[in-house]
Amino acid sequence: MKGMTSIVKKVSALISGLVFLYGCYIIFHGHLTPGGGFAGGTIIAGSFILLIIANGIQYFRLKKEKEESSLAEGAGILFFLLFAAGGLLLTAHVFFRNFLPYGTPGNLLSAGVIPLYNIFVGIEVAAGLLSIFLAFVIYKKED
Amino acid sequence: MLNYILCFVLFLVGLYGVLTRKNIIKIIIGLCIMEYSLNLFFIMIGYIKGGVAPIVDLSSSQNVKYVDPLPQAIVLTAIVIGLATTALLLAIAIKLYKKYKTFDIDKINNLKG
Amino acid sequence: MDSLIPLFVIIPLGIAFLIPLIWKLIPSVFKYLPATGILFLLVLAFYILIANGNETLIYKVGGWEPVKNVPIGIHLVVDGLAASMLIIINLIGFLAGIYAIPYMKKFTGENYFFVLFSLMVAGMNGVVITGDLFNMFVFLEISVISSYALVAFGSSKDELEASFKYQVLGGIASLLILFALAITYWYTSTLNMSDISHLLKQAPVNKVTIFIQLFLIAGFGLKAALIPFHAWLPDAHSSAPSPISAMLSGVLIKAIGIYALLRLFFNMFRVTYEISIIITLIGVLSMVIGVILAIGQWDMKRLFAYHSISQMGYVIMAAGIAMIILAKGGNRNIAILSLTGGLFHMFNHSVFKGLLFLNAGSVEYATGTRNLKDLGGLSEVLPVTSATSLGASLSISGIPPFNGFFSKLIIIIAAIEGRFYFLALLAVIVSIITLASFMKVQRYAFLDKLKKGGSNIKEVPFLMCFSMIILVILCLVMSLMAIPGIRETFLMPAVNSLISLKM
Amino acid sequence: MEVLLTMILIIMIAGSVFSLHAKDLLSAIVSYGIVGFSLVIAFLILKAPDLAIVQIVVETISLIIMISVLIISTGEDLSEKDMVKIKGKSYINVRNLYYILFSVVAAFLLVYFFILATGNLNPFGSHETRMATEYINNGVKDIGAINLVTGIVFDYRGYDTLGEATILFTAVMGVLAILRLKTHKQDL
Repeated sequence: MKGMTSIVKKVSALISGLVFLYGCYIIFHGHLTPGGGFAGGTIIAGSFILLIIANGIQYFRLKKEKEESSLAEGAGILFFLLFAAGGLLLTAHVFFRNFLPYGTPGNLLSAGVIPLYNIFVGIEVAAGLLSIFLAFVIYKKED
Repeated sequence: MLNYILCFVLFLVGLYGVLTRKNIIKIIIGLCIMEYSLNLFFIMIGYIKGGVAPIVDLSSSQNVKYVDPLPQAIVLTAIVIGLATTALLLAIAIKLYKKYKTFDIDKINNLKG
Repeated sequence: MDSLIPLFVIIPLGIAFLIPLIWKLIPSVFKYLPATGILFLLVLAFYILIANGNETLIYKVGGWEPVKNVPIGIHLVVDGLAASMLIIINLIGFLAGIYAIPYMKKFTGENYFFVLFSLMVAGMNGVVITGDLFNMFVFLEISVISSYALVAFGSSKDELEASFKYQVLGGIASLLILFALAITYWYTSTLNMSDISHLLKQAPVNKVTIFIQLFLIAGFGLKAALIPFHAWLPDAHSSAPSPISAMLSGVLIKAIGIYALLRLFFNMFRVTYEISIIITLIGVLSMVIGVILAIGQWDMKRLFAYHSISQMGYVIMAAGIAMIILAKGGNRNIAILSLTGGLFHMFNHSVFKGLLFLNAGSVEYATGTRNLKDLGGLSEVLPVTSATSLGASLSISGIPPFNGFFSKLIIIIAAIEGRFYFLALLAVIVSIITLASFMKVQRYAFLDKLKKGGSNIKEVPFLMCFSMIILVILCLVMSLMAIPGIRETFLMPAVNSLISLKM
Repeated sequence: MEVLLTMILIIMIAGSVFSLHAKDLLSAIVSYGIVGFSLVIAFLILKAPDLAIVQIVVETISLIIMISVLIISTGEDLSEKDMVKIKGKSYINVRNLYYILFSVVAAFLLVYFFILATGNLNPFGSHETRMATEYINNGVKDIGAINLVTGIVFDYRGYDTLGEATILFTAVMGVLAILRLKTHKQDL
């Protein structure tokens, strides 16, 4: 199959921006509305996958992307672990302590460290699923 | 009680698929169906009749009955475990297809004993 | 001392997440990272066992205190059994980690190997120290998923097929365990093990607990490759890279198979007569059929894999005998003696089976083949490997100075005292067959005359010899654990956490 | 509401049976999609919006990955020979009949044991929480998060979620390790 028609390419370019934005919304409002790090991360990965499917593989120089995405994934989860262990080292000597102030429940900056966990897990899930998809796609293209 | 039985039957259909199908992709599908039935089983256990989704809205009156949130946290983990095992199984399936040029498990029986 | 417990999981995970970021910067140094981290954990585990052998440490993750004595957070529980399991896991992990550094030079993608290796150790540590049911399942999944990828690391024809079969059966086992977990939550609507054991102690033994226990036996039996579910073990253990098959056979089937079975069936459920009969039956079957299947094998690692099944049969039979005596309310210290023999044999087995697989790995590294038929006379060319393999073969077949003899002796004595004469006889017969089959390995691989062109085989690198020598020394040193004086500090805390010695 | 759930379960069972017996792999994967997406509806009925979002996206990505595996292979299913060609006339493959007969009997037996065991557990919809009462009563006060499930996932049982993120990390490392192109250094 030569590749998608230009209509699909144009429409997917527009939509994937929206999907990416929606994923970020889900991550940042993880502690207020349903969803959270995992759901938002998958949605962001979905937006990148949509772009790659629509525009074909040679559109991106994908060999390098795969290394970066697994790099980003390692970084995402490393910060998640550091913050979790931070509770152990810094304040209350207890693993997974919620040491930031809670703020008033209901508005965006509340629930202490949970929004940060959401963001780190979101980065990790998005980069991880992207690496898996790239590994499958590149493997097929190479030989 | 009927819902629990049907969920267990779905689990058995998945197990049947894994044990009797010859095609690797169908074995993977059978395994995923077993994952899904267990996720549903866990949530059905935590459901309370007349309960509301576990999102606390502060404006409401106090005596609102919530569905049990613990199984939902557990199934969130179980879904991602299912995705992880499926991705690994499919990676092995691709490599097996590259080496044996077939998805049929009988023809792949290279190891003896 | 309490706040050190999470380190058992934080350090290996931290190393695993760090390697993908730094492996390009320090291409040769990152390989030593997992081994040093696990060495530190080994020292920590040793210190915990010595410092407070018999009392249990409870660590509340997140600092959530129980509300109206219903525990709400996840509790990490380290008692005697968990501490000795931690020592075994980190010991074999450290030695396999060192062994893997030169061994993995002929593979590409070494950074992936060491990431998955430290994740497997983190998973096993997590399973052993957790006190929460679903948390045990999550860490069990981490160690199992990384072992699937590690078995298929060489991606040759055999390894991919073995890994696929291993993953499908392992997946079914995990789902059976999750199903048993769901019904436990349905029955007790809590996940904390000590909380569940309080509830189950009060309630009479009814159909639900039997149903849950049957599914748990099926699930963990598949993980520990006991007889009705052993199909995947010979393929997976023989085609994995050698340091990984040493970890799989030495520690993985124990930490997530046997340990979980013992922990749940002794601490969580009440010991019932029917379940203990089933467990003893499975143990005896594995012991006998495992060794019979092993006789006809010519591939070294496949032969060792079948022997793992039969040695695990010893441990499960000893635990089953202890459960029967407890269920029938018989003499308590026979049950304690039998369980002591079982646990002692489990610890010994991980040491000498790990050594056997490392030997097979170095034979394969030096000569390129594992088939006994075309090996021969390696003792002149590979002095260290043949010496350590002789030590390991003697200890697995239970020859006095080595540790295998003492643990099998305790099991047989306990069986005789408990009036299970037939089981004791079977144990002796199986031990003799094991001795015969390992003499075959020694004769064909090491003692025969050297094959042509064998003179240019050179000894394996230093790091591999180093870990093999340490393991053979341990095979001798651990037999001291049978002496009453030393036994109290090393072996009895483990038994005490399953059957309390004081009553 | 309960009847709606029973209907969805029947659809899922039908979808899974068809997907296991489908002739070619693409229709097998598509009917596997039926099971996944009707699970999303079941989650919504059972008041679990978090899971519905995660499930619908995870299902889409696993379908994409499965079809990417399919594009490599020929796609038609080459194993299921239900009809055996003997001298031109086709008979039902007898071996398959034994399979189906045996599995139906085993299924009845297991379902019977399941009903026997879980008969007197509390029925559907009347679950009394023990560990979770604390989460519901003062979850917002303890953590400050309105979404209790996110509160549990990241604070009460945050250690689980650390394991969870590690599992995804392991799977990614495993896939990258298995699908690497050169596996052995040739210089040895």
